[in-house]
Amino acid sequence: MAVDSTDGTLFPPDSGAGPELIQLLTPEGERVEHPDYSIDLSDDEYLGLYRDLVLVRRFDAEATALQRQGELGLWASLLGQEAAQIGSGRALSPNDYVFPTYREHGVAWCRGVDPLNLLGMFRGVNHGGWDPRENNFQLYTIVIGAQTLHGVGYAMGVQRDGSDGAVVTYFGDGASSQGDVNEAFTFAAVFNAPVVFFCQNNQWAISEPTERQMKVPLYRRAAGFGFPGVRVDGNDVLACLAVTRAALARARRGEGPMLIEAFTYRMGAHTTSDDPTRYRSNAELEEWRLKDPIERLKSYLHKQGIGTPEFFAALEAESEELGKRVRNGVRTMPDPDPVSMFAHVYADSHTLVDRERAEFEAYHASFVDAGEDGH
Amino acid sequence: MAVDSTDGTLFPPDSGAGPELIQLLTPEGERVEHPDYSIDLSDDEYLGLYRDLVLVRRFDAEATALQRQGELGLWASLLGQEAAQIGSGRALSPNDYVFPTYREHGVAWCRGVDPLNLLGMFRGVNHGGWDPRENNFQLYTIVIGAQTLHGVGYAMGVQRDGSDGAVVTYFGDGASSQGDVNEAFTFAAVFNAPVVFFCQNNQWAISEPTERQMKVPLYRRAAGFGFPGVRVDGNDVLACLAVTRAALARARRGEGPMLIEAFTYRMGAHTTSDDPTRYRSNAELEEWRLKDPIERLKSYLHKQGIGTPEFFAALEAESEELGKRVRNGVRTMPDPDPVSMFAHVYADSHTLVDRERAEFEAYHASFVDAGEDGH
Amino acid sequence: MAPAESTGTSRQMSMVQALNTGLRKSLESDPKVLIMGEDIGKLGGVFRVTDGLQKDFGEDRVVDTPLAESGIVGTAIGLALAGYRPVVEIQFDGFVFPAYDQIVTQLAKMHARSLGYVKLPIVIRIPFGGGIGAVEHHSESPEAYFAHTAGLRVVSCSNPVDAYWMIQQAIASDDPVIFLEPKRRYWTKAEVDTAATPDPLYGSRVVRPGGACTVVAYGPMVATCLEAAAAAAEEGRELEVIDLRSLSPLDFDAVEKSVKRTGHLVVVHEAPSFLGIGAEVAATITERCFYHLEAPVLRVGGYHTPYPPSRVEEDYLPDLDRVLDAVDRSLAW
Amino acid sequence: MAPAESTGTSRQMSMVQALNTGLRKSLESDPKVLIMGEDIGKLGGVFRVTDGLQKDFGEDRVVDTPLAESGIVGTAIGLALAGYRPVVEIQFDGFVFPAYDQIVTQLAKMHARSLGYVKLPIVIRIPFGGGIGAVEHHSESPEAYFAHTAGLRVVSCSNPVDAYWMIQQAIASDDPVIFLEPKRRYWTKAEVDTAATPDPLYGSRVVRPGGACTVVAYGPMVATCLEAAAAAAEEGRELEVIDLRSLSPLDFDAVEKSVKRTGHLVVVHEAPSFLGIGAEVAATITERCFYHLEAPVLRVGGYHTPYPPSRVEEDYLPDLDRVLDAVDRSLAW
Ligand SMILES: Cc1ncc(C[n+]2csc(CCOP(=O)(O)OP(=O)(O)O)c2C)c(N)n1
Ligand SMILES: Cc1ncc(C[n+]2csc(CCOP(=O)(O)OP(=O)(O)O)c2C)c(N)n1
Ligand SMILES: [Mg+2]
Ligand SMILES: [Mg+2]
Repeated sequence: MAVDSTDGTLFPPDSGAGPELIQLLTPEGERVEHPDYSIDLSDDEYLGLYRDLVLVRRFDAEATALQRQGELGLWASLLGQEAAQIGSGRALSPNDYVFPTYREHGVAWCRGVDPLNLLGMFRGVNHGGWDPRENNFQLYTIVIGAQTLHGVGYAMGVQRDGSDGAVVTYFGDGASSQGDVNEAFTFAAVFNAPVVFFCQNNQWAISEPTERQMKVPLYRRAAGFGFPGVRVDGNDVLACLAVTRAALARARRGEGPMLIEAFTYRMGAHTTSDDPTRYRSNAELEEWRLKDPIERLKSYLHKQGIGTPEFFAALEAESEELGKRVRNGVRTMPDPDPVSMFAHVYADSHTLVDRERAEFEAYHASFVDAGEDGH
Repeated sequence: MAVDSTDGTLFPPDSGAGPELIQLLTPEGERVEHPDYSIDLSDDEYLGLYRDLVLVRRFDAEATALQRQGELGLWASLLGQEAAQIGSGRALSPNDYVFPTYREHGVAWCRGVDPLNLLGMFRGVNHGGWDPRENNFQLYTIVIGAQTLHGVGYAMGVQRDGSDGAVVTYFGDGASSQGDVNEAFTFAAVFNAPVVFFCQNNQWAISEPTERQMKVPLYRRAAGFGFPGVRVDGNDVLACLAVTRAALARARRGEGPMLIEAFTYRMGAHTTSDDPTRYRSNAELEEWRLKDPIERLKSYLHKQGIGTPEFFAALEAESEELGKRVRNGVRTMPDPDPVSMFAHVYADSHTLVDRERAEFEAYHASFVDAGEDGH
Repeated sequence: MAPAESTGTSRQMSMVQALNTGLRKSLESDPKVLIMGEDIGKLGGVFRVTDGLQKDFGEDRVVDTPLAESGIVGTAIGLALAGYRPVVEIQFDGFVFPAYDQIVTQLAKMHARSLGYVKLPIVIRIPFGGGIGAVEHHSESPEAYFAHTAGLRVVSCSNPVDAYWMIQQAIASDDPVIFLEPKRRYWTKAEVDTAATPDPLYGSRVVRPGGACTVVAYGPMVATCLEAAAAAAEEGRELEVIDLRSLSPLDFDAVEKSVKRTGHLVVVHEAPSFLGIGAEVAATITERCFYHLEAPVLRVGGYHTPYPPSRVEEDYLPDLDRVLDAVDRSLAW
Repeated sequence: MAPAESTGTSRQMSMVQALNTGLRKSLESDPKVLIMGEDIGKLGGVFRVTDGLQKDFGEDRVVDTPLAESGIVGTAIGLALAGYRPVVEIQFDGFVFPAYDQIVTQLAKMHARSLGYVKLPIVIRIPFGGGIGAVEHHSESPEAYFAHTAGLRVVSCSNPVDAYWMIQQAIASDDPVIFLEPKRRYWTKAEVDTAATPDPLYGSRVVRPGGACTVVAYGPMVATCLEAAAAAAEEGRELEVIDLRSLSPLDFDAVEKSVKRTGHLVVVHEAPSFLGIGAEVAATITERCFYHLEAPVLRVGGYHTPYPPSRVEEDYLPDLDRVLDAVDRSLAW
């Protein structure tokens, strides 16, 4: 018996199925209402969300395949989390700013970040390297939780500018244990910062289930820091959209931060380096497969007769096209010039870097001179 | 207007006077009952607590005086927090283990730590230097919040040993903002560790009021981590005793951690280096003076006729005696041998330290040889 | 820099006052400059470096933060992303470590990570070093931890004039700067001419010329080395004292030039010698001056121990005698 | 150590297997030994170093922790105070920094703070270094940050035999040990004789004798230097390769002895050269061997840049050619 059960009751895994779970679309594709969060979308908007979900999943599958083919060193799949990302991502206004982890490909998509930009770091040609200001989408952050503080700081800047932007910072269930995330809660609360904390509780932090990170559902933690927290069905794109919209509106009104726990599931491996069969059951996976975010919206669309066959065919083609573009883009992505590693260490010149670069160049030139390759 | 009030309502300072405040002895010295926390003490026990409070305050005043006289480099006074420390400290059993900050002189007293031991670091002859195992009282920790994790780890050890000990780890209102303290909450909750988090909310972290650290009362934070939190009148020694006893009993029963927020006030400067007139009002001080922890118990004793004139006279004498012992002890406390700085860097020998020590000794010997002093 | 004369633009300042005046000037000249830290508002910081600034610039620009160093640096990074130029105060050297992850993995690397798109013009001020009789964690010299980290710049002022200019230059820098303030020299006074033209931030300065032996120091040890040089001069030995001022980048060219003349080098700092700045100076200068050195580069530094209790700190800290002893050993090699 | 023969007590092991076997032995022989970290239980760690240990020793002794490095090290300190001997796994080099405060201000200082009353026999295992094609933060060499810190011991194994013994010795040590595992050598195999007598933990080892030039390395670079030595031998130059094994303390005596014979020294590591271990080796050895060195100590190391994207890491990492280039320069000085 594990020591963490000395009280005789290992606290049970969190099924997510409480009344607190905000849902607008059931796994069966039924629209339901929620007293606090409602949404009214046009057919085109429904189709827009569907398109996002499908394309993002396609992009993700393509990236996974590219990793298997050796074109990427690593890939962190968002499979299963499309609704949480598209729902929250589509709630954003252009002025808003996003602080992602390394898995927010769907949010990046909503921000208009070129999918190929995301792949650079996974291919190993850079560590990110896009201009965050272009789409108000910060670089991926790998150190767990670090970006939540950046998000709060950015939101403090927004306050000072008096602008109407707000911030969404993403993090995972595992990240909730990090000191940084909890410091971010404190700073956001104390400074009343216009920031939305969006946690994708995908039930796993690599091999560790959420019970290793928290004893009670995460959304409840917010209250103890002095701001609201809610749990939303993270596989329900409508609910994610509605709740994030509400949280952003609240932030814009100057009412401060809010925590959204999107209850979802990581259907794939943690990354392509991971082997989830070592630590989780197929049964669990099957259970979650029934809650698939795309299937439920598709089923709703079908039931409601939204979307023409042409729409779905065009989407299929667009999806193929995207896959091809990503494939080609990755395969032709050039390796960086080695000397570029010295280029951006500092904004201004730094004598040590300058000297080392010069030595590096001289050294490599010596091989060229000698007609041989240094490696 | 400060940015942290963009919502138009700077959240008001926390007066502490809510129904959640657990109190058994009013500032006027009236015994009141509390549905969840009751206590039944003999006259001797009442007098014992009174004696503790008086002696600890005396010790503290002596240390402040010694600092002014240049005998100590610094002193961190507990003035005003005696009840929180004696109440919680007297709830402990010998097997329990304490993880203090730098201000827990009253708790140290309850553990039987020689007051002179506490003064070494403030005099600058050591950084602590007592054996924590002697009284199950860990060394003072200066880095804010760090000790809370040590406390949780120790409690995890107690679990593994199957012993009946529990842990109390102290920290301040300011410390609640540190990542470490929140990580300690997570570890304690997840591992169901037998640890009591005892926060002395003395309203100030040096010059920063609690509104800089939290938006809602701290005791509420515990619920978000999955364990109970309560707020107790920190100037009420009976309530502090009762609540800490209950929390320890709970921990011993294997029911996991608990957070106690003792609502109290730092009557003195942060340390002797501080000048509180720069940041807080006399009015606030006067208000809290009316809630003095010793006066209220004294008034209760008088009303109840507990304690003979001889008892109070003897206590007065004991207090004088303690003062004298501390004074003499500090004044005769020897400076360390300089070479001792090399003595305990490692448990086993380390060639670099050995070499530097040898060089140090040779260097100093050269001055002796030359008949002059190195400094 | 030409010695300041007591003119209308010149006045006596302690290093604390010089820093305060420099911060004030930066706050005045750039509305994006912010100051953040613990107790820097009403209290003016535990050393009063920010005294009066919150009163004059408001709580939005001089921000008392929650007690969480990682949070301070992390939110400063966010503010910088939003176009601000935060100046962070860490209360004491020993309390920078909770922020170490944000400093090393985020602050230092963001510019490279973003291929230059993101600049983080953040200054982290740290009162550092010993000699003030303080308790544990209040007397440390963590500079090597930062200087070893690519992406950070590290500087230290040794006198009020530099303090005044260097803090403003650091704030104007588009790179993150670790700004180390020698707390035991906070109360040293000097004439500061606010109309003078400052030396570049990242260069060293010969603070006393001499031909017998080069002595290199920075921050608190510059004054100690100058005292040692004065004592040596009485014995007829002219030491050349160089104040490094910047540790990353480190002005090796100037040290090399001096050593090529003197043939002797002693490096002095409070931080432990093992893997301290002195090790790097010794390694690089030996490589550059191999045939000029008449003795190995000698180091005078702290020991491989935690900073000791204050009652023995005088025995830990390099002092005039230890500097002269090293010079003697070098000359006698 | 005498070369292991393939006997009953001897078998082929990768470094991962050797570490796993060593950890298992420590868990078996001392009930107070615990292992803590992220994903070390069912998963067996991302490199499988702890594979199967939770199954055999239970969740109380092989503990999957919350995702919080400061929490892991902080609670390990508490467990050590309660008499346990925790072995902490940090998942990758770049993720040790959230724990840096606990390591530097608590773990390293507790023994001195308590005047020796408190011992913290904690091992912090860190897979370190590059060469595996990983993303950011997964290829760093943070050893100087730890070696500069008094109170910590720092060691690194370079081969399965050392891995097997050194992890057990580190666990048996009463001081905190930072245990650096060269992740790119995890899958290198060697014959490990579990009945042999191990070398002392804190000593270096001459892994290839030679008279022309001393080459010092540790961890991942030992294999690289051995390759370089083999190549040099073909050209008739015998390099003496020393595996430092321990960085704190550092076995200067052995290096000194070698350099006094060869007159030449090259130090190789992946970590940035500036303020890296090589700087300290150069400074100390130059002081000790001033009249023996025929060239300055040369350093081959990483650059003063963040660890670069994996597609160019081969250009960042010291390799055979760079080692030989430095040897050539030394010999031609
Ligand atoms: C500080 C830090 N420690 C460890 C890691 C290694 N790591 C990468 S992802 C991960 C799990 C994260 O889990 P979670 O926060 O739930 O996000 P998810 O991957 O499930 O999206 C870990 C431990 C890291 N990146 N940063
Ligand atoms: C990590 C860290 N940062 C800063 C400090 C400097 N410091 C010492 S005490 C203190 C305030 C602590 O306030 P609180 O936690 O409320 O405890 P109190 O002093 O009121 O008892 C500060 C900022 C420190 N000791 N450690
Ligand atoms: Mg997760
Ligand atoms: Mg306080």
